[in-house]
Amino acid sequence: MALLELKNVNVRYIMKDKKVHACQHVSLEIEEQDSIGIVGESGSGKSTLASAVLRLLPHRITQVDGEILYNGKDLLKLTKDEMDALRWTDLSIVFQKSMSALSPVHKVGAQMEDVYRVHFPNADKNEIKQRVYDLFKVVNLSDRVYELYPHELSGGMMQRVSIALSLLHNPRLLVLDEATTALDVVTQSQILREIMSLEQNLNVTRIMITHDVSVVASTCKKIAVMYAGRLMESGETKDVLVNPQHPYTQGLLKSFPSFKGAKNDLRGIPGSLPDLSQDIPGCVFAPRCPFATEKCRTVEPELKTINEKGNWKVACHKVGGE
Amino acid sequence: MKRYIGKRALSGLLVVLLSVCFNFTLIRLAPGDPIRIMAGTDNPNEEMIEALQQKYGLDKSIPEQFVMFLGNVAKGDLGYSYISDESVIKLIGEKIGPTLALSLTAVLLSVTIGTLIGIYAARKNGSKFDQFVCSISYVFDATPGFWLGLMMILIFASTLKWFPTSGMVNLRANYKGFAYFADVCRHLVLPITTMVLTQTPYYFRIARSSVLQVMSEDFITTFKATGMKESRIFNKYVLRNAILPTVTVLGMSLAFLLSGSVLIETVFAWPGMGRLMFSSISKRDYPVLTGIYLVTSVVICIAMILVDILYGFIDPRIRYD
Amino acid sequence: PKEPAANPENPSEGEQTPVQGGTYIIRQATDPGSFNPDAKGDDMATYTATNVFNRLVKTTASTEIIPDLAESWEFSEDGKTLTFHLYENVKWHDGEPFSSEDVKWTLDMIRTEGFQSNSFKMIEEITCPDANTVVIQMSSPSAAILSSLGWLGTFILPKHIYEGTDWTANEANMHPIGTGPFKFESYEKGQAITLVRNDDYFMGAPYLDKLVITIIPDANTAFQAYMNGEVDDLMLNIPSNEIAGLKADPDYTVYERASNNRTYLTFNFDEEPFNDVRVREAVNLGINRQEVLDKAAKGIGAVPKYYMTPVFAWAMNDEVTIPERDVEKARQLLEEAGYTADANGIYMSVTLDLFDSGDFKDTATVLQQNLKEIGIDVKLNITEMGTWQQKVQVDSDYQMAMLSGSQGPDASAISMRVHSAGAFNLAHCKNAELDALLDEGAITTDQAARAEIYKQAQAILAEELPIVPVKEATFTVAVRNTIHGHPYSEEGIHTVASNEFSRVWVEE
Amino acid sequence: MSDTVIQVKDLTRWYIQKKVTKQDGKVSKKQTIKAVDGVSFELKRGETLGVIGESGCGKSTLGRVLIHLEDPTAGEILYNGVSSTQLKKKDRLAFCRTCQMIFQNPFDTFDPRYTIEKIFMSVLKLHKIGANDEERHNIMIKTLEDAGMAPATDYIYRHPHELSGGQLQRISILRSMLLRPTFLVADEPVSMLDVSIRADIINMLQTLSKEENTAMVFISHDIATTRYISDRVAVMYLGRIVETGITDEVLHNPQHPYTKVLISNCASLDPLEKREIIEIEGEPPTPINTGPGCYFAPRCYQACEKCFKEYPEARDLGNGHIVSCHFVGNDAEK
Amino acid sequence: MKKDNVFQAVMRVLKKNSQLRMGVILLIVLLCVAFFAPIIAPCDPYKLYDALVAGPGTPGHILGTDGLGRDVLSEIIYGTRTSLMIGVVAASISGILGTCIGGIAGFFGGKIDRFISEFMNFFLMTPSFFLILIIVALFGSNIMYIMIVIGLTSWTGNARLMRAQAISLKERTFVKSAQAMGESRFSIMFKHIIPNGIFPIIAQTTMNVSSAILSEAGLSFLGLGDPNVVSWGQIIYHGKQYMPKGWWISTFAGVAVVFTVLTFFLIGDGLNRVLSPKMDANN
Ligand SMILES: Nc1ncnc2c1ncn2[C@@H]1O[C@H](COP(=O)(O)OP(=O)(O)OP(=O)(O)O)[C@@H](O)[C@H]1O
Ligand SMILES: Nc1ncnc2c1ncn2[C@@H]1O[C@H](COP(=O)(O)OP(=O)(O)OP(=O)(O)O)[C@@H](O)[C@H]1O
Ligand SMILES: [Mg+2]
Ligand SMILES: [Mg+2]
Repeated sequence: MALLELKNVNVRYIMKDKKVHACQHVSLEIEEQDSIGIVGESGSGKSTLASAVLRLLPHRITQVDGEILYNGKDLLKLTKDEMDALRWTDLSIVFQKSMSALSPVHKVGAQMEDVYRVHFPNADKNEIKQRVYDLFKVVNLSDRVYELYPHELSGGMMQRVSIALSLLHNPRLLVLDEATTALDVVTQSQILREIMSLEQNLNVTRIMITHDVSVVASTCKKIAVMYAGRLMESGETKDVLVNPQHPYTQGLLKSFPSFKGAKNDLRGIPGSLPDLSQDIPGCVFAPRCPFATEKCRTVEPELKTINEKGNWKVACHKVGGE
Repeated sequence: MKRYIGKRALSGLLVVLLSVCFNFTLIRLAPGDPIRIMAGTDNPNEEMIEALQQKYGLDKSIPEQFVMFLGNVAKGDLGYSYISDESVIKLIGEKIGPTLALSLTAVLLSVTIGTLIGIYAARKNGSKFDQFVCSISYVFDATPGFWLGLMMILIFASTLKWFPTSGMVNLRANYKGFAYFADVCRHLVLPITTMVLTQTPYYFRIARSSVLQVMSEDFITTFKATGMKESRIFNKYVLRNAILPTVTVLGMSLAFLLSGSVLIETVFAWPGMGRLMFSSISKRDYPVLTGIYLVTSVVICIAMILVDILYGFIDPRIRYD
Repeated sequence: PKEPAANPENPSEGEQTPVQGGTYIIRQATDPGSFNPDAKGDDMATYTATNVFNRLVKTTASTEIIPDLAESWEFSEDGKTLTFHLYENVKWHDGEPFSSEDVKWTLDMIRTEGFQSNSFKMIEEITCPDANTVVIQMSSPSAAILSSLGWLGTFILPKHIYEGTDWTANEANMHPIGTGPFKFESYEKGQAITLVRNDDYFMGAPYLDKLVITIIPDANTAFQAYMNGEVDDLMLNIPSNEIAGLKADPDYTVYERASNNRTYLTFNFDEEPFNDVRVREAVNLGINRQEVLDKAAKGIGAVPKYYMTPVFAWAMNDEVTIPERDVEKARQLLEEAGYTADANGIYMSVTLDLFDSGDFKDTATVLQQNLKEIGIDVKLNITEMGTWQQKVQVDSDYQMAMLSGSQGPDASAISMRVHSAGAFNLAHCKNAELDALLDEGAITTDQAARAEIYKQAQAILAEELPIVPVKEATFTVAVRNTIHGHPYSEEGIHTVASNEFSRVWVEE
Repeated sequence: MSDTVIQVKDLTRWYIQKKVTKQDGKVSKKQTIKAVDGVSFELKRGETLGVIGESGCGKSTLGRVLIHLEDPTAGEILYNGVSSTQLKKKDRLAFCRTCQMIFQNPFDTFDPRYTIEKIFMSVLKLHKIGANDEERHNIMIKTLEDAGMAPATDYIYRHPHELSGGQLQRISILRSMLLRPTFLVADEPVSMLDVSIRADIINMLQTLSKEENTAMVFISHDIATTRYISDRVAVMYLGRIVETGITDEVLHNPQHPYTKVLISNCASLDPLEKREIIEIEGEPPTPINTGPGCYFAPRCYQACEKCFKEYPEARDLGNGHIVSCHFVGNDAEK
Repeated sequence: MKKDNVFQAVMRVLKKNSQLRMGVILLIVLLCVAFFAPIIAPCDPYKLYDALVAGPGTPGHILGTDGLGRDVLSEIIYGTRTSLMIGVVAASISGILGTCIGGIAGFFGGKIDRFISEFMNFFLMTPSFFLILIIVALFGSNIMYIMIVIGLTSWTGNARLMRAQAISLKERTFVKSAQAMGESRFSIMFKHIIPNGIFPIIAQTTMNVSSAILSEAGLSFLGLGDPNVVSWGQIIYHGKQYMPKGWWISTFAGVAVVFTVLTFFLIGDGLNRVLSPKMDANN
């Protein structure tokens, strides 16, 4: 059984004068010990999806439907207390804006201690400290960070603190929402390596949200490509990136200049993301798609499985034959 | 830290000096002559006026007077009132108590009440209670204190006769000890209520909006994601962060404690600094005016430094150098 | 005043026996500066001074001069020597005996350093033949000396405390020691001055245990306190608009006493447009004095009839009285003076300088409307008293000013305001004829001759118009019926000084 | 020589910072941040220099100093042999026409209250291009439409927030190119943009600069992009250029240990590729109180004693490939 | 077409923000009252009628008359002009002064900034109502003085806001880009810094209108109002002496003050909310 299974998840932001369909009909399976990278342009609904899984969206202005099965339980149907019990021990997350991820007027250690006590209220102070020190070692931070305030750390250090924090209770599912995007190459690859080695030791499943395909290529087993709130293509990295099926994935990969080899012509995808508050008939990518046909503009393509293993799925009329 | 305080105090001193100099000159440039006012309009004796002017040093140029004044201040002497020939320090000292009893109590009450309601309203953001308190706070914020005071007297003293109209003690009763204290408290009810009603909205708004502001910060999402109870997030993290703006404005209002309540003191015949100043204006009692001004400026300066230090304790991002 | 007998619960007043004891609370607006009543003019020390100290003679609420420390007095034939015979057994509050030396010392101080020193320029020497006699030697006869001695700034101070010290800085200034009916007990700034009964008072101890002078700056608040019984007496500061109500209230008695205080306008003779007598005359004709009385003063006071205060009835000139209002004539005068009206019928715009005191602002507002009707657009410039003084009196930088003042204590006081050498001649009026008359009036002691002089003076005043009277004041005091012996009451008016509470008692 | 558009000699930019909270929480007084610390290079007409390096190494500062948005602390910049300081003093506007800059954040490059039309017109007016408003208007339309933004009237009446990042960045580039600068600095012009539109912007930048023969300094995090656009690259570390040369030579045959680290850490699009990553320790440092030795020494995997003592001289390995490392060059120690 | 857009934008904002909407409606009412005062007012506010202290409902005097027989309703209607003028002029003085001084300090920075900051400190430490009181009491209660003095003592808040704005704006790319385009410092200051940083100051200035009106009312209440114009503060001051019996004089004028101050308050607060969308999204 998949660890996390999304079935037809829709997320809508309800505003006074309009509704934004940030995610539509997203279905995705994540196995235990998987690492999946979700890529897509800015505004394509990646963060929204992650927040929906963790039920972190402000409920007054959002509307989530579909099923989010975690170990077979629908997270959307859990009571608040049941959900709270799962948080951080099972599901944890690291955000991009790590500088503001902790309260500026409390010490880092104290906050971590507090988070630790959420699930182990009677934990001993020294025990917690030891645990935090261990984690600091993992993310290559020195022990003194425990006694510092967030503003006394650099961006990179805070990012590591966030990661350490997310690992506090050995979560089974770890979501990294652009957690390394702001870091420079060297630091980014340093941290990613650390996380990957942790994963093997601790049995963590990772969802990684980014718009840098190359990062996914080097660190994730699977990839899911999102566009305008919809899943375009998902499958194993080595399949999808080597032989992309969806025109959007193809276009995306062509936009990256390569580091090795000949300097190929770079080509972008003309046009821009559609307005998500409008209903779009047919395929959302059709207006920018070079191969779009009349059908594409009227009928919305289903997500179709295209390999035997059953884990490579594409939502395009062009793919998988009529 | 010590160095910082020293530096702040020094620059504060400079500003106070400048401010007092400005005030000193301004008062003396204004038309009107204190000695003539003392001498009366009817039949002033010119020789006597001259003698008095000499006595108080008013025949000297303003810079000279200022230097003399500073010399005396350095010796801890703020001069003597032209009118009563009493030491200005003593005059001010007598008024500080009642002023503080009124304004400090009022400020502390308004801060407490305003902040508590503000926090509660922010938690219940959008609720009926929130909407109700918000509208009420607008109205009281817009109400001039002196007018509200008049209305209070009209309703609670003149009509209902629940409280005395004015003053600080019941002069007939001659209370001692606790009874005296209780009597002062009774007299304080109306003026303090007036001040609290007009000041609370200010703190209310600040508390409410800063709580809302903090609740939208990213770190709150982090804590929510860890499964921490909302009440704990609120009590431990939101409050500490949200209290910062309140501390700032509290500092400002503490600073204006001594001067802020002229109007209320007038309405309720409260024997405070504001009135001392007002009556000193009409009598052109320069030393008293300048003295009040100096004391107020120094108090403001100290209050601001204190707030800065307090701020440093609450907010580690502030570091002094 | 009502008939007290008409009140069944309040049987005939005269037959009641005074009640001993009680605290009596009167109100004043601001803090006194010092309790040395002679060194500096300070109205706020008046209540305290009058009840703690004594003068040689005192002035009652009806401007009668009656004995105080001096049991009796007489002028010499030539009018240049005045001899006072003092009461015996007078004691200072600290127990020291009082003597004529105290009087001599105080008067010597007053005529040199006191704020009233100008009034005593004619004194040459003061001698004390014995402990109970004081002789004042003057350079010329003075009609006004008695009134001046019974006025303010002439309280007799204890020589044994003040002698040899700076009398403006003596500690006793904050803890006065007098000979009067009440002893000073305490002074809480901004709150109250407390006086207690002087059991050894030489005229007999007062009835009250305590006299408290409470300080309430705001007149309205004070009135509220008064109506609530927190204050017993507002003296002259009852808001004029409340008097009608109090008169109708059976629980209160209202006393109205003629006053020598009047409100008047004065003009700057040195500058346009009031250097032209026709413009002054137009203003005189333009004022609706009845409206001022009705609206600004709520009917408290009187419409002025003469150019001098009618308190000195013996000196009134019935031939030169203030004319009735005449808008047409006023406008005509302005035309004659060479002014032309604009589209709104306005000839000129002038500024009226005044300070804020009593009903001044209301009065000025009425005047503003009156004068608009004759084509003078008046801008009011209300300033602080000190600023006003500087602008009007010292710098003479004004066009028209409004003020009020006591025209006493003697008819001769008019010279101060209109004599070319008068200290308070704001108009800078220079009329030799007038000067001569006033000089003569000051030294003439014969009443009939003086009356003639002042009648002539009035005729000149009516022509020159340095002063345009606006309103005569009345002293109006209201107290609860249970209060007896008030200085403004029938009993008090002939027996105590105008602010003295030694005979006051309160029914239980 | 006549080809050389810009010569930079020992360009230095220091910031004096009043108080600095160091990482251990201690506060130290007055420190000098050596953001750019002695950078020299030359650029020929139409040549593009890519500048790469870690965050905080002074790339943006270099860019700002090059066009005098900030004045250098020391060193000089010669445009066509004339000192930039003099040029600027003589005629500020003419100087601005010589060198231009493209900024990182297209969403913030334009005053949000102005329409695109107003933005263009005010630049044209300022530099007195075009005789009258009508002519200027035509210039603007033509420029936009030539760059593929047709019809221009669709865009020019809009406010910046009504346009996408890609469109804004194009407009920003076009506006700069209107002045026909001989030198252009592009500071991470595409890093804020979506991947799918980056390519177009880069292509446009390249085309325009080749057309106008503009020398360009292209600053970027992204080594692959830099490689795509630039003729030469310079690798910066703590305010200094540690290695420079022909693009492919430097990127495929890095000599400086830092360059090696940087390149080995660069992820590739190919999931199957096996990478050999050189790991280094320590934090990205701040350019405060740099010691006497090689700035990279504390993190360098092959640092020796000498590296801590003196800063290595720049050595030319031929073909313009210059490296500052004790281990590189003729007298390299083993 | 552009005009229409502005109008629509305004309407959209008003629709969204209830405070602002309420405030704008009230303001329109106030402006109408001030503008059409001669038409609306039943009487000449300066005319002294014979009925003194006549209660509300007296024929011809809906809100009664004051102690001198003036029609209270007419006085209040005309007083709108005075209060609005004082509020707007004083707030504008402080707004303009604050914007310029704060803008210069923030944008030019360095020594200029340090000097101006000290100068602002000096004003900040000045008990301003004290100062206003002293100046008006000593130099005369002329409406011009009052407006100028209130304006001159209240600009520091604006200056601090503008300084912060300028400091953050000058780091913005569009300012750098204008610099790179060759615009001069002053032109940048007036074309980019001030117009883009002015919004919080506009909100603050609206609030300042409120406090200026309150300050004037307070001064009038101490008897320091300009006697040549009707103002609400003076009506309250005047009515105070008729208090329990003639309660309508002070009461209605006070209500007018509350109403007006509330108006500007709502607008200022509404603007603040509109301009900091983060808080709005949360609500
Ligand atoms: N609180 C919100 N209210 C309304 N709309 C929102 C909200 N948050 C996000 N959206 C909209 O939902 C869509 C998806 O946003 P989301 O943040 O999930 O995108 P993303 O893929 O994470 O983008 P990025 O790469 O920029 O982080 C966007 O169109 C965005 O405008
Ligand atoms: N105005 C300034 N005052 C003080 N220090 C500054 C200033 N500008 C830059 N610095 C410092 O100079 C160093 C270089 O900054 P710069 O912005 O040039 O780096 P960068 O290479 O562009 O980094 P990034 O890749 O993050 O854009 C940094 O340490 C920075 O903190
Ligand atoms: Mg996101
Ligand atoms: Mg940069």
